Amino acid sequence: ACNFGGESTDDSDVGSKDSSAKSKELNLVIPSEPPTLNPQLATDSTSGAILTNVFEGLTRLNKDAAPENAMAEKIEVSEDQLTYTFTLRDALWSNGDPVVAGDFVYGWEFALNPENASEYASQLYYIKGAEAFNLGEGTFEDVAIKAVDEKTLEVTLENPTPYFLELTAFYTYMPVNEKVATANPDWYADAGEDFVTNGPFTLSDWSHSSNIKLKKFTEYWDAKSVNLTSVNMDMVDKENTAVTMFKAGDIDFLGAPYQTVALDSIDSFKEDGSLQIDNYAAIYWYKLNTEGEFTSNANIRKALTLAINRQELIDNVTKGEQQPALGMVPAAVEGFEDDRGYMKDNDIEGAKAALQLGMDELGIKDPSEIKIGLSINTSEAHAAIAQFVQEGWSKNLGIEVTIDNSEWQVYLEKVSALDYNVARMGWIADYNDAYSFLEMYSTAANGNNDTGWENAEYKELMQQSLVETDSAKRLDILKAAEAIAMTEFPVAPVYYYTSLFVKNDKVKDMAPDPIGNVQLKWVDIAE
Amino acid sequence: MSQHDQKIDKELFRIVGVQNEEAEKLSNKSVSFWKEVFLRFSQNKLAIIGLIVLMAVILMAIFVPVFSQYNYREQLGVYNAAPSLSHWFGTDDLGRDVFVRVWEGARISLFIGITAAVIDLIIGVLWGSISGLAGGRVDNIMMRIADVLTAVPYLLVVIVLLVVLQPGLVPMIIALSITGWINMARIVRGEVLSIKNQEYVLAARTLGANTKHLIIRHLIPNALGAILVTMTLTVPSAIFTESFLSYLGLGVPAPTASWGTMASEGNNAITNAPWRLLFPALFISLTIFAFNAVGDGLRDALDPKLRK
Amino acid sequence: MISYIFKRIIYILLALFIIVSATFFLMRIAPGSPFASERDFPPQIEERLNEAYGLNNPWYIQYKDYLIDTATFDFGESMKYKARSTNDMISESFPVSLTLGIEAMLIAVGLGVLIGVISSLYHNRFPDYLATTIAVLGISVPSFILAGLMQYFLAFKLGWFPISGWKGFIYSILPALAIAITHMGFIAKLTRSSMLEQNNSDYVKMARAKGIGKWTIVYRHTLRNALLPVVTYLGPLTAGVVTGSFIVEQIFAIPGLGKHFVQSITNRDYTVIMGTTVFYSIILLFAVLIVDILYGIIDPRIKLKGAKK
Amino acid sequence: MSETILKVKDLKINFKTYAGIVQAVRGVNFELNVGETLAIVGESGSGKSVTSNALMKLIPQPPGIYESGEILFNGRDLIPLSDKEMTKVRGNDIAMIFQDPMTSLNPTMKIGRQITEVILKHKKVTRSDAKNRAIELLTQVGIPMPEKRYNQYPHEFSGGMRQRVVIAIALAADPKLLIADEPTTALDVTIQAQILELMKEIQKKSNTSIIFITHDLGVVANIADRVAVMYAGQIVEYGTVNEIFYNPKHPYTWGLLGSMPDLDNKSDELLRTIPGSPPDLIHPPKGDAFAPRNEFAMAIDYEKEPPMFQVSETHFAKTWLLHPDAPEIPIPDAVARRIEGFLAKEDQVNG
Amino acid sequence: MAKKLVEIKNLKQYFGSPSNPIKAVDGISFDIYEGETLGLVGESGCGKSTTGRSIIRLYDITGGEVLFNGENVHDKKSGKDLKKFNREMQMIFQDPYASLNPRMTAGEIIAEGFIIHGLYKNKKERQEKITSLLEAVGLNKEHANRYAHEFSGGQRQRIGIARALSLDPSFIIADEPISALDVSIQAQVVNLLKQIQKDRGLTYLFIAHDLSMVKYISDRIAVMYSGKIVEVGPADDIYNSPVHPYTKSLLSAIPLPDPISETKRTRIPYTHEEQDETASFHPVNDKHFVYGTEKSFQKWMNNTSI
Ligand SMILES: Nc1ncnc2c1ncn2[C@@H]1O[C@H](COP(=O)(O)OP(=O)(O)OP(=O)(O)O)[C@@H](O)[C@H]1O
Ligand SMILES: Nc1ncnc2c1ncn2[C@@H]1O[C@H](COP(=O)(O)OP(=O)(O)OP(=O)(O)O)[C@@H](O)[C@H]1O
Ligand SMILES: [Mg+2]
Ligand SMILES: [Mg+2]
Repeated sequence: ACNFGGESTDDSDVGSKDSSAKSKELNLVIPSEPPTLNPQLATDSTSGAILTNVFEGLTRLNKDAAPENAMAEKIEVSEDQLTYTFTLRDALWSNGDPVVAGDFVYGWEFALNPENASEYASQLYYIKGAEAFNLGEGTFEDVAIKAVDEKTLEVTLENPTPYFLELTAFYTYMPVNEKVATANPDWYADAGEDFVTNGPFTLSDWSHSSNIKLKKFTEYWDAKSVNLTSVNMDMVDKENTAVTMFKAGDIDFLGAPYQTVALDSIDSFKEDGSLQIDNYAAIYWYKLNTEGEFTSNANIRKALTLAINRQELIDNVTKGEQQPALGMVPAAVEGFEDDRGYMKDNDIEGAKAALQLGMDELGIKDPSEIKIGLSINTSEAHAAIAQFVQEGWSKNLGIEVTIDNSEWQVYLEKVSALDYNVARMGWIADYNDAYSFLEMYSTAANGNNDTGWENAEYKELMQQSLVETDSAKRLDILKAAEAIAMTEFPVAPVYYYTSLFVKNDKVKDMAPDPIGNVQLKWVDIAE
Repeated sequence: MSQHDQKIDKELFRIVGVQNEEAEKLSNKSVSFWKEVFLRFSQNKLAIIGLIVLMAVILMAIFVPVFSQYNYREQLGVYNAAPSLSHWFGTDDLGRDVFVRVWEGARISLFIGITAAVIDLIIGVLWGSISGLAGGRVDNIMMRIADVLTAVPYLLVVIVLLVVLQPGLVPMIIALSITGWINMARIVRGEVLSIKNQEYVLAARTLGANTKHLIIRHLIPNALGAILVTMTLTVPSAIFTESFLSYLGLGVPAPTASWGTMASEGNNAITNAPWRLLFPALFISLTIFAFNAVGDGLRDALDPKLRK
Repeated sequence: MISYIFKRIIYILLALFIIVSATFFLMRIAPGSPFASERDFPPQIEERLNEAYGLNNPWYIQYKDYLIDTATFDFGESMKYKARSTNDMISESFPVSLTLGIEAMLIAVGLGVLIGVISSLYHNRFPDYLATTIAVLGISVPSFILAGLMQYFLAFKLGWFPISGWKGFIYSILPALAIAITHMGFIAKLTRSSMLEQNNSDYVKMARAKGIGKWTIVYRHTLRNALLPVVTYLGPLTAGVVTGSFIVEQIFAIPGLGKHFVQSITNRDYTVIMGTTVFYSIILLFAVLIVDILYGIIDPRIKLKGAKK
Repeated sequence: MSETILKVKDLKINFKTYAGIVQAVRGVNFELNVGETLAIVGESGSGKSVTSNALMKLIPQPPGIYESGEILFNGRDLIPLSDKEMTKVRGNDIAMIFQDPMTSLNPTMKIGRQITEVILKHKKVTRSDAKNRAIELLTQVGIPMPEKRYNQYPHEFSGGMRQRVVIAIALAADPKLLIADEPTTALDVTIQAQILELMKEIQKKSNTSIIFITHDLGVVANIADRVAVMYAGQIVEYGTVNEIFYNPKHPYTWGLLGSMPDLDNKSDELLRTIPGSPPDLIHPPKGDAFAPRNEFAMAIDYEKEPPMFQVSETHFAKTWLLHPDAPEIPIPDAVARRIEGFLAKEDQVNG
Repeated sequence: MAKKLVEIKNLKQYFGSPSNPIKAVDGISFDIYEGETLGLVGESGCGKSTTGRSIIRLYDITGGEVLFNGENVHDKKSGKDLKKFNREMQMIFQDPYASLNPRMTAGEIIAEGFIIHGLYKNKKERQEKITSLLEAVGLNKEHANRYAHEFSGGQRQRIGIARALSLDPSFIIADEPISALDVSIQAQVVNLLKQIQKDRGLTYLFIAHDLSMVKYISDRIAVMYSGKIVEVGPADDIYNSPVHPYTKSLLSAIPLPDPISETKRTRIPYTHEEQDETASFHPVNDKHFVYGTEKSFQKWMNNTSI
């Protein structure tokens, strides 16, 4: 054998046994090579899981996903909730440079500059002038981001955005060391001198497709809160392998975004009591094509939505103690903890009634004439859920359901072309707010709508929610919108996700927050 | 070199000459070609076991789904139950009876395996025999085409195929046949190269036989042994490729499942419900084993070299 | 000889051209795009992305670009992994797959030939049955199942091997075995039948008549001749094995090339698709060429024919 | 009287096949003296090759079975020897030349190595000694430029030269007995003549005993001292070459002699033939195996196997026609005429 | 004088690359007369089989022409013409094992020509024809359903002959039809060939290296050496008074079943003398020709006693 890439062992690894008092190493797996570690270009949770630990934005979400000041020492919000003034603390980049307001401006401009074609630039659209600039209709001068001085950053928003400080913790909002990045535009391609970060950890090693190592950044402003000395992340594609590694003690934590607890292993983790379950602001739903042959009928859509035995599905198939989704906004979202009473789970009577109505409207005699295609992208879990739902629909409603699975890319194309009847999708909030779950249905043209559904009233309510500054009122507006959607059913909610994870008992303070982030900053390993 | 001296009836020493009326009697009388093949085959224990297994699997695939008290898609509410008297092979994650699903899956896997093998056979044999028979430039070009086909990314081809066709058995078979025949073509070509200079082929040519006649009457029958063995290898590879193609959405839609898909799903359940892996995998292996044994047995039985 | 190789290389270039063309057009027909994601982004941005990667050029310009890329062996940056060049991705992962592949080939060929030889020497006797059964079993157990079982039992339950990763020789044993077993079965069967054929030949009888022992005959006489058909099989096989096996790499979390073949396609990462395809094609076509040349070395009779060509 | 080197007693070899047990050799007895050549003739399938392979224990087991018999080589029975012990006999004491020079050399091994292999195996010599010996052997069998040829592969040799190489290999360890199984059948007449001359020359030099198998009576006449005629797994006539050719007793031998055209044959008369085809050795016929093809068959031939009748001290034949009670059957005309012709030619020359 | 059935004019058949050809047949010319048997002898590899196969179009010839009944065989292009020609000219092969398809019954083998030419579509008629052919070669109709491997070598060769006869050809090329057969069987086949020739008025090109058989069966003999015909003439002339040294050498090498004369026989070795372009056929008498330059011919004639 001549080439085993990972053989280069770090000095810190050697003899770590006896010096374990000092070195605390956490072993994790991530499902794949992160597509990019440029905060402004990243779009996926794997990249995000690393970025949030090596970079730091103006704010950082705490264990409850509430924003705390991070790079910003002080934040002033104007009366109209449109202007934010951030005063930066004295923090250093990993190369010793001070973090300045210009680094934020640089990063944000980078994201918005159409030249860079950042796919997540829309995360910055809340800032005044950002959307126009990004879409090539304005200039950066018109974007309301200003470095007042080295330590002061001033941002003006388009609308009052109650969750803006959550957004500033998101990776697209993270700063980039301007000096380094302008000198080497490919600074983010590899770990090394140019990969300059300001977060609790530095990227000490990145062997592509194989492994990533983080090291505690000793000059981090809050270094005393950081307990881990290093984090080792192997890239393990296969869920089952990750489970085996966890069971063998090779890794200390398993659960998104550090791979997921495989469906088939849930039982055994439940049995030995190690499975932990947290709320998660995310939903699994079936989109219903409002332009489909049968699904164009709202009553049929209603029948389909009602005739899902969510609780049994959760208990036996998904098994993660998810909550039956009887609305569009997960219970993990503030203000939506309680059921809004739009429907009952597994309401077969209601479903049959709706079906009959729908059939009358369509002039159909026999339910078996209704042929529904249930589209999924290929995955064992989606297939299991789809088969469960399929069986329920055909048994209870007597309609004919076929499952149509396709490869991911093909699937995306099908769904956005409305080439389906029923299609599964998931939605995870980038920020813990109901708007994230409702916004996409405001117009049929919205790229994330994919159902062809549109409702003037709904649209109006969404507009209102944007400008409403009173949070209680705003909540009501959003609930009213949700209620409209839940009478016309552009989607059939299935369940609200939970975060499932297992961890080594020695690992302390490691758990996903409601939007699925796992902050390594506070994690500790007990002796 | 001893000299016996016994009393022998003098009467016996009368010349009777060639007594056998039929001078042109055949030496070994009874054994016809196919009978000999059969005899030789039936002496091969491994092959016979293979044949029995194969027949059993086919019969089970035909009858179990018909007579079983469960339906392959019926969700019985007992999830991931271990094998028991009521569910011989246990149940799966959706509470379906694995026993009936295995045999339902056998129908698909066997159908796909055998159909793909037959199509590969037809294309491969034609391609290989034409290439081998034509020789020279034609041969070279045909073989290079095969090389090129193996190098073009298969996955991409299948995805494109999916654009054109609806998922189901037909596109699955087409996808399997795109490159499946190449191996067969290579083998047949090799055989043809050695057969085509045999004197009986020359004899047919002097009788005025055209290419078609040569291929059908001479080349294929004599390459049969090699063809059969290759075919028995095509079946398993088609069964495996099928599970991969199902993953891309090309195969039969759920809840119908082939052995391949059941096994690859079961592979993840190895710790919590091992029977979901064990039974499909067992029957895949058993069937492939049987195909191999039967193929080898047939090859040996057909091999003219082993005969005299 | 030189002119023969030269001629073959011309063929290889021609084949590459066809492969690149076919792959290019397939990529264009296949639905999806490297930038498609669950979360939509504005069409203007997509436009920009397409522009940045030359995807909104007319097809013949793109086609020309790929041909030039192929000619210069520079496939550009991956569309999925930002700022990563296709060439880097290949050159980082290929050594891993190569190491694993060579190890697997050694196991497959070594064991396969050994099993084949034993079963031919004891034709129709117990060792033959045993060896044949092992070979057929090797063929009948799908490698993904085998890999899963080995990982679970040998690595996890018994702890003899690490579960996954690529950090030293011990890490390579299980994946190499998983790759090797099926091929081992084939090689064993192939070796057996060609050894049997050789054993029936006159020169083996002659060697026996010389008083040479059984095993000496094998390694001195028959094996070399019997390996000819095996070598033909090995050419394309080696090309396939050293460029990685997706499933085994996935199960054992090995940073090999195999996954790029599959993932570049599922990601519609056009540059990487083209890069890996060309890379694989070159290895495959040269493997076939090397086999042909090797044939001439193993079998001196072929040389004449080659020269005559 | 020279000493006997090989004595074969009641050798019976069977093969187990799918169709049944083939009784390939059914009780063969003969002796061979030092420096003598025994030719075994007989048609295809009569057991010539099986007999000769049996002498070296080269019959594959299974399917072959040594049913009974003894092979006494210099007084030692070879049959009970293990394969390992046999390797010391093979190539060293007994050497063999096979029929087809095109296939009996390993195509991928240099000629030189194929020769030295035997020498190194059986003689305690160095590699260079072996090489010198090999080159000497190549010279001896008449291959020009042996040093160059030493490093060539079989395909670079013509058929005749290959057969010479095979002979060189056979002679490499100075065997006492050389078994040649149809060594010239695949060669054309000119080369056949050369090979025969070569073998005789070698025999004269080193006093080797030779068993020469052929179905060409011309070749037998050329090389043999003694002849065994085989039919259906048995020796049916055995004698000196002159006895067999000028005084054949067995009707099968008559048939053989009669079916050859001689160069004086009138071309408008048909050749004498032996009608029918050889018997099935799985179910050998009762009585005399040749009876169904024998125009002089007697009733007893269909009943009882004939014993070996002694014609002269050296001449034996296995036919009931030699029984005192049997009718006097003259040698068939055509054969008789031919023999007369030969003898007359002799007389002419002598006279 | 009988009519010329086949005329071979300067036939050339090269193999391999044009730059370095193997001249298997290198410009030979001879005629075959209707009803005769022409024997073709020569050492192994001298091009006998190639000659036969070139005549019957198994190879595309390199040069020269083959006239059959005055028509150029290799010119024929249309399928119909070809088939007509196939029915006139047939071949018997050397190896009775390799020349019969092991997967076919004797009946199928014989009927193969009927299928190809669409003859005797009526099943009964075809059966009768097969039976009559089998009987013509001394087999009977029960043999029709047997597979090749069930027959002995001689019987197989007879099936090969029946196949060659199936289309009622007028000319048969027999490429060493007996050299793979047993002594006792050779005679059967040779007798059969002679018999059929007599019955059907066939013309043979009989290829062999066994001079004694050739002498027996042939009216005329052509001796070939290294792609060229070196001597051609009536069988007796060639045998009794050979002129070319190669012919002499060949004759001297034939072993006779006569031990006494064998002990005295001396082989005449042959060393090839390259003939230059002036070489041509020189008549020894009106039927006997020798190929060589004028000078060599004179020399050879002086060494020959006629
Ligand atoms: N391995 C074998 N298995 C079965 N039968 C065999 C085997 N070897 C030889 N025989 C049978 O033994 C008989 C004698 O064969 P043998 O080869 O000795 O004949 P032969 O006289 O040498 O013929 P030939 O002139 O063709 O060489 C034949 O009937 C043959 O079929
Ligand atoms: N298809 C071919 N390709 C190349 N060379 C060939 C081919 N066929 C024959 N030859 C060569 O042509 C020469 C004449 O061969 P041919 O078979 O005609 O000889 P022959 O006189 O029939 O010999 P034999 O008595 O052995 O049958 C030989 O040197 C042979 O190697
Ligand atoms: Mg023999
Ligand atoms: Mg020939």
